Amino acid sequence: MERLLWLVPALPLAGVLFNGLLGRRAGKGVVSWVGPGVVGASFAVVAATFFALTGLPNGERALHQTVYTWLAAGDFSAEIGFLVDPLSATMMLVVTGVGFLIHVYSVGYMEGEDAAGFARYFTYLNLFTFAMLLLVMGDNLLLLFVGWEGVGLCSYLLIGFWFSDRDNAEAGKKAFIVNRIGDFGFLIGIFLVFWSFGSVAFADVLPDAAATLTPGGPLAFWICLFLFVGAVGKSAQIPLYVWLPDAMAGPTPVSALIHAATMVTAGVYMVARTHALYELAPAALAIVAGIGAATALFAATIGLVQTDIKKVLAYSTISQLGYMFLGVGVAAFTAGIFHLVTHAFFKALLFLGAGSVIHALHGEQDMRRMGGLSRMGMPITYWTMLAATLAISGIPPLAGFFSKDKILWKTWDAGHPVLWAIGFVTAGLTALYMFRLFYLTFHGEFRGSDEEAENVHESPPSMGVPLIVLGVLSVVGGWIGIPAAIGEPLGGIGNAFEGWLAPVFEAEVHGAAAEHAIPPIEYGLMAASVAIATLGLLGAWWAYVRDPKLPERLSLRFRALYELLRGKYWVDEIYDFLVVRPYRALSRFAWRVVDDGLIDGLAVRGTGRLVEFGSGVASRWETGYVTSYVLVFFGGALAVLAYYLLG
Amino acid sequence: MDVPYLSAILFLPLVGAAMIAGIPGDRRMAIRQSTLAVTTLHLLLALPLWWIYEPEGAAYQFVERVPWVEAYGIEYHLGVDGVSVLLTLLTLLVMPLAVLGSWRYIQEHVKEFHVLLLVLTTGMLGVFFAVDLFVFYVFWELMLVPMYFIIGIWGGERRIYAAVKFFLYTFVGGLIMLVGILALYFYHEQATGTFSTSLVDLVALDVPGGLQTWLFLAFALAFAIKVPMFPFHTWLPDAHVQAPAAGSVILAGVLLKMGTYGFYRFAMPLFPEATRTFLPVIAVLAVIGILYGAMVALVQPNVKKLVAYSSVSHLGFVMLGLFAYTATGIQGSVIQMINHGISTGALFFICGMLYERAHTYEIDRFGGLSASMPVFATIFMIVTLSSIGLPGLNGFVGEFLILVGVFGSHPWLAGLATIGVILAAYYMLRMFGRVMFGPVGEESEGLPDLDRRELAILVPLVALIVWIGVYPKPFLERTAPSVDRLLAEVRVDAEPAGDLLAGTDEALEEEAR
Amino acid sequence: MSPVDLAFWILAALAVVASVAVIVHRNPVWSVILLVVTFFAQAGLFVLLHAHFLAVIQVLVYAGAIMVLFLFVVMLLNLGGPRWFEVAPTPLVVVAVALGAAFVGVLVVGGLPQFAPAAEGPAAAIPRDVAGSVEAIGSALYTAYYLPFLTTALLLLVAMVGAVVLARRER
Amino acid sequence: MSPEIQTLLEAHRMVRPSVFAVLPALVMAITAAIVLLADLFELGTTRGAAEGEEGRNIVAPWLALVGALLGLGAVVWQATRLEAVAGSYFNGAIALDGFGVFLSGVVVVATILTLLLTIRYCARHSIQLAEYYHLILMSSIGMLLLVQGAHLVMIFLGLELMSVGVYILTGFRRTRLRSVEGALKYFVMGAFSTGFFVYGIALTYGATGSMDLAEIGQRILAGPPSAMLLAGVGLLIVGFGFKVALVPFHMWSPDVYEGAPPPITGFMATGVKAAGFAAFVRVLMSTFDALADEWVPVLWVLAVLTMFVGNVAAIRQDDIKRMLAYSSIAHAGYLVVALVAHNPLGAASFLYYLAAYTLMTVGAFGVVVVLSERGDEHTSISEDYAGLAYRYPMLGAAMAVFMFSLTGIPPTAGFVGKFIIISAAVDAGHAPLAVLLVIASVISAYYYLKVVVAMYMTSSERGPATARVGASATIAILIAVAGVLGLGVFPGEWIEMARTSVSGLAVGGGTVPLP
Amino acid sequence: MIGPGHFLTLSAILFTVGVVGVLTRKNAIIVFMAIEIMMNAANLAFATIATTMGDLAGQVMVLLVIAVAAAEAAVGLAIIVAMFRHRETVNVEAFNLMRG
Repeated sequence: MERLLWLVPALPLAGVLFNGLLGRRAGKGVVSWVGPGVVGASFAVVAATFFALTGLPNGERALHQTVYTWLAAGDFSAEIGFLVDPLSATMMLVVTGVGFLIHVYSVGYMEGEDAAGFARYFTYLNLFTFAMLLLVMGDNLLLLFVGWEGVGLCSYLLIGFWFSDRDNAEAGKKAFIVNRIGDFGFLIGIFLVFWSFGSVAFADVLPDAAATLTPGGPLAFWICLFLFVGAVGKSAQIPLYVWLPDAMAGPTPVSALIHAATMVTAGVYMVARTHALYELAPAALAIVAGIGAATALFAATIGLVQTDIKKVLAYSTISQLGYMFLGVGVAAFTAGIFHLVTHAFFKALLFLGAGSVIHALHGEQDMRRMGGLSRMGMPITYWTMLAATLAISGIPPLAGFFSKDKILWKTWDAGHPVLWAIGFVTAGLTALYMFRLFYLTFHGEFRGSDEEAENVHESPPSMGVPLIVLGVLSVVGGWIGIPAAIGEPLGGIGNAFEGWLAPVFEAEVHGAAAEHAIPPIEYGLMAASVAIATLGLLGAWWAYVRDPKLPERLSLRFRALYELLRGKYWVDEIYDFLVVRPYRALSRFAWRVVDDGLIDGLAVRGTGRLVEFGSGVASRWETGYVTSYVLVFFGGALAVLAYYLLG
Repeated sequence: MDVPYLSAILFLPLVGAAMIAGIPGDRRMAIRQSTLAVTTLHLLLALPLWWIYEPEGAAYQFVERVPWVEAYGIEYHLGVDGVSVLLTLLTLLVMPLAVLGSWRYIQEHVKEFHVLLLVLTTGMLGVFFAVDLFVFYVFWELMLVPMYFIIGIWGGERRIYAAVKFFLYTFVGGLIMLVGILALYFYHEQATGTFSTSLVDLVALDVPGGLQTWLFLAFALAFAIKVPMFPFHTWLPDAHVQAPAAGSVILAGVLLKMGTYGFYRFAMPLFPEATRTFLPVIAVLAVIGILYGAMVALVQPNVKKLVAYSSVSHLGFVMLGLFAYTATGIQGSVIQMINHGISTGALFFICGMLYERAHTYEIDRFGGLSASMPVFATIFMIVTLSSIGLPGLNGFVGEFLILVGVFGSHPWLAGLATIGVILAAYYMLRMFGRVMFGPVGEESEGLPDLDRRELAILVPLVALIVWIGVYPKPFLERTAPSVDRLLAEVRVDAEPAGDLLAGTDEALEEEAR
Repeated sequence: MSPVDLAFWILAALAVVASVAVIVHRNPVWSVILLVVTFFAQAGLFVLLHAHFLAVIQVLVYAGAIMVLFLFVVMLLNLGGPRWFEVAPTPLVVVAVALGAAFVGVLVVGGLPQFAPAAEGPAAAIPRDVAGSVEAIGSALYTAYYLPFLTTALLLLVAMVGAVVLARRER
Repeated sequence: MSPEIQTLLEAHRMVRPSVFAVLPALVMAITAAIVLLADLFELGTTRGAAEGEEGRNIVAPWLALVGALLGLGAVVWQATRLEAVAGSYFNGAIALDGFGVFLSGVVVVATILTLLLTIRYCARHSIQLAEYYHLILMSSIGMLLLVQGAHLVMIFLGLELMSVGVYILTGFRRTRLRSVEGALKYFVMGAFSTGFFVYGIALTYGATGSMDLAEIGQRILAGPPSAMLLAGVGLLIVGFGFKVALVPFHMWSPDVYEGAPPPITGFMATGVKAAGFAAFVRVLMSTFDALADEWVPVLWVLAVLTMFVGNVAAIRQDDIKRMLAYSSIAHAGYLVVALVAHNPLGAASFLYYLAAYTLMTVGAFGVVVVLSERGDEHTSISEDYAGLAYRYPMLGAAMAVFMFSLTGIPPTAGFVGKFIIISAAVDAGHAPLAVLLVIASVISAYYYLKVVVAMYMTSSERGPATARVGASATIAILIAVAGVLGLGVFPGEWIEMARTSVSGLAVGGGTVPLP
Repeated sequence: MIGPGHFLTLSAILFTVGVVGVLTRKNAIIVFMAIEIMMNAANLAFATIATTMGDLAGQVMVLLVIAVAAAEAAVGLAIIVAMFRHRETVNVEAFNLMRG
């Protein structure tokens, strides 16, 4: 199996080449098979790998393949090599599994494109899969970075897929550049790692971390902080989250795959992957947790008032990513990854469902022009959406409950009651805005035109099947990680997920030991979070089903707050004012004043003008009158003589 | 080696030029085809260098050494090291493409153009082959002339201004370097009693500090202008904007490398102490160049000018890497030289193709080209990404190695330079987006996609972009021993890896004390 | 004051006054005649220096030939003018005179009046009158200065040809 | 005959008169006489067709050319026998040495090229006269004597013979006001400077008691220089400075160059300047070698002034002759740098550069002459030279070569020349002067490029009509191009020749080994 | 006692008079005359030095300078005639077609 690891990324890459070079000529039919097919095949290999891995004794579950030495110059060396351990295997399963479903879904969703666009779409999507696999499989930080940038590129390309609309292209560009700001930190982190360890390979760095770095020392702190800057960019945390809502300009399956299920979680993966470093830098971990919690709450509040269905989901994603960082930030890496997985299921589903709705409404995304779709013949969409909404809201026994609850519990357990409180409030808000979305979309009166109403239809099977699969996963996906607090009373259902990842996070601070004694408070907290989720659910029902005028009244009542949220705290505007405009002004200054004015104008052309001026002077002396020539001559002669006789 | 291989490579274009000069001027197609044949043949002639050059072998290989001006101890002394081999091959690859790129662009004085192109080739190769400083200088100036004509005759509206500016700028630096060469030469005579302008002899000298400073400055000025380093760069935008496509390509692809190559091959080994003295200055200027070039590029309304300023930024990386004084950084620089030649060369070809279609370089007059030119869009995208430094493409390899290398010795500068990576994405993607995306612009209605000739130009470049990005090993391998040799010559022990503090500025300062 | 001294002062004064007059007179004819006076004075000075042959040549060639040529041209071109001296202190004149005074001053300060011969020539032992004779000069001119003397011939030929070419009537 | 006269005759006995020593001059003098006599007997003359039109002499040019070629032959002959015959002749009036022979060669080549260039020009402008060629030959003789002169009397006469001839040649197109104006200015300034020169000789003579260069050289070793000697040297510098047009004694040259017929301008810029410099160098570097500390600073200043004023003023010139006039002023400055270096290398570089300069300048004027053969003179760079390279591709290319050579771009003679001059300056410890030279060169590049720009990068409807270039001019320009490139690509032999040529000259102690 | 110093000083004065003449006068003929004065002054110096040191070279030089002066006078006057034919004047300031 180890020798075949390369196949995992190579299959999607083959798809890229085929779709990119021949796709347009091959036609949509072929592409619609090849595109998803390669990812499916890749999934199959991943599955085989997974089983190969499970076949190994716990603790030795790691496969490694070095393909070739990529960069070797001076002391620096980096290889193209793949490392599959339980953590990467989990990620690979998500990437190829969810990825495959979304590929399939896309076949239906993108059917309106012409052959060229269709091929282009699948080229990008395959390329994304390839890059994402590199990211999760890379055996060194640099290769991780390669995948990191690669997925960023695909994100750029796919957000701007419908490039003839200037806004889409701009959104893509924004995503790329904001990500680059994060990458700056990531790169510095890599440099620090290299100059500290002399290597960037995980196999060299992670086991040596404790020996090389002083625990709690500045170097460990800075390494982790810079790496986290990269994660902040990629995973859309404060303050670099601004690109993600705009990224909704891309086709909806793209939002599902890239901006919900996989790419944006890369930051979480990266922190988990380098947990050995983070454990040496508690201060950095605290920052991670703080940022995560803050982002979770912050994004959730914005999500409350958005009217664009995808924007709500986008803010929801940001918020959920915040949860994950909260989890890894309190060193509950397993919990973070667990939430990552369940989130991939239900958030992908939410997006796909939203896509289905949008598809049915021919591109309409404004929830104020939806409503009552539950009665208009979209059963699959409706039911799967409901499952996903319940899951994300943390209603047991759906997937979201287990993972979210685990994070909250670990936060509490790690001694961060404030962070727990933030997470707790956010859980309520999550239920509120998600059900707001759900009710606005599927319940109440249809608020679109009659013409639209007549055309509402259920999506084709290529879209429906992935919805169903994901729906099922949203429901049962959480059961792989049932906490001991529930599992044990139910007859000793073990936490399969935790056990699976244990070899990776063996050094996890709150290890298995804590699990043995189940503190009663865990149940209390669990109940509280279920309660607040239910409260949110009911609140949404009250405001959007029972008394639809309530939101308007509230918005008038708390006008300032409402405007603040509607305006998304005006963060984009503030950035524009504080960063973008000054930078552009400075650039223009550098060009016009420094370059044109000082360097070229004063120094370069000024010298030229000086010489020309001198030329004029010399020329004026040459009067044409021989008398003046004689005078100059005599003056010169006199000067020479005076030098000799007087000097 | 008994066969004067390098001489054959060096003078083949002159023979070709003489042949082409014999074709009647109105037989344009024949002239183009013959030049293409000559340049391709030339590439094939030199291609074996890739294999028969032995990286681990002698410092200079294929050496030819014949007395030239005996009275002065000047020799016709040629030889190549790993870096020259790569730059030579880059040059020879660019030339046939430049001919192809001029197929339609050049319609007037076709014969003169192609003759000059070939003469230019000889000038450029001479610079890369020269081991004797006099020979180096001769070729350094020689290549100025054809380039001056290429800009001045076939350039845009303000071509004369640009051509003269280009000429004067380079000429100033060159002449001051000449004085430096002579001072070094006489110092060698004083120290050893013999006259020589050979690099091999001069490197062996131990030039005293004060003199070294002045000489280094004389050399550095010439090279800094050519690179061009901030603040000696203002000739570049003018020259690039006005030059015809092929001219810009060669300018960016090869000529600018001569500055950095000059530092690598001459200034640094000849004046190791002065190099170290000025290291902070040059490194800081390089970083300023990186950031400043990126900033100014952002607000350019003209595609070519934007690319020109991006060159300032990219060459800043090369300089920074050279002055990292670590094997990693210098290797990165070397790769980055090649990369910049390929990527920026390709960008200028692309600018030329845009111009051939729309007759403008103004960014705002384009828009939405992706729709009508999908193949073009793909290639343009790849080249843009290469220029941004996306991993997997060539630009990343160079930039990353440079930054890693520099980080060891100057963490703060490396950090600042890394910001350049962000800025590059900003200006390149902004330009790309405006030209290729959005609603169809006024000049962009229904423009045809690439034809075969244009594909033939761009595909090899794209292939190289990917090759170096994915598998740079062959390139790195060929230059590593040369770079190590340079480091040995400049007598700086490579900083032990993993010792972070040893490489910080404070440590260097302490060492200076 | 010996007669020789007296003669020197008279001739020197005459030479200076006449030459100044040459350049300040407005009428070219008068200038030519005053120049002849200068040359005569100089011939007299040659006599004082025992350079008899030079004195004769001075009168013959300069006063006799060159000045006639000048006068001829003045007449030919009918260059009349007022018969008076005119010294207008224009800036140019002031500057010129100042520079001229500086020139003389520099030379005088530089030690011209303190001249003493640095070496003795071959004629040092010979009476000065003999050394200034035509035989003496001939003995040098046709031997040691043979080539320069021949060159003079070429020079005069060139001058002749040139004068002819330039002054010939236009076609 | 009195015994006193006998004594004098003894003292002035003729020493080493030799036809061989002056053979080139002699051959050309005889030819000059033949040219004049042939015209007298109406050999080859044709009368003007119409009343009042001047006749022409179609034999004179070729006679003169043969004479000059014979002169060249004589120079070569001298060169080949140099080792056996080197020494001073005619009581020290002239010296036969490598330096003189090398520069004789330069002068004669300049003469030959001028003759080749001028033939068609004269025919087209109705000055195909025997006198014209006679005067060229005579000036050339003056130059040869100047180059070889080892006695101030001889130098003075050579200078005058050369100058008087050139005064007349300048005004030779006497129906053209500019020509006459040029002659007037040249003459007034020339005669004026001759006064200073003669006075300088007088002072030198007074201070040292001799006018023989070798003797002077001996006598100044006796002690510190007297004020009179210094004044004499100063005035000699002024006199020579005028002939070779050093700032501030240069004022005549732009006007005169512009006014003179183009072939004569070329002749002035090369032959006259070379010969003037030859004597200048011989006097300063050889005779007044011991006084180097005195004259080096003065020449340093003059060099800088000359380079900068010449180059700076040239920038705004549109008349190519005027531009080349300023350019030749600037080049005189470069040559003075070689003098300032005051070492054997400097002397050698001086010779090499003079040869290179002569070739490229004569070539450039060749192109000017070709264009001014018809009708008007056509000397405006911006109009007459616009697009020239496309009307006359070969002429344009040649002009470009000359311009690049004047700028000092490899692989031309101008580059190598500048290289070795700079090397001499650096070697002599005058690195700042070398840098100033370099800066001046950069300024010069601007206006040389202007010509190239006009020829290649602009176009104009005006300008001279395209016509065939005459064979003789073609040959001359080709020789110049070949020379400029030949000296540039294979400079070794020539530098070697220059080096051995100066070995006879006692320069800078004469013992410093050459590279 | 009158010595060579007196003669030389006189020559310097005469030379300067000539120089001032050239500097101040516009009439070409007068300018030429002033130049003749300069030449003569030099001649006086030569003769003085020759006599004082008992050398013939100076005297020979005087002769040759006179010859040169004659030649120059001839050429110069011919030029004046030629220029007069163009402009009907001998004022040197009337000729400044070429300048700059």
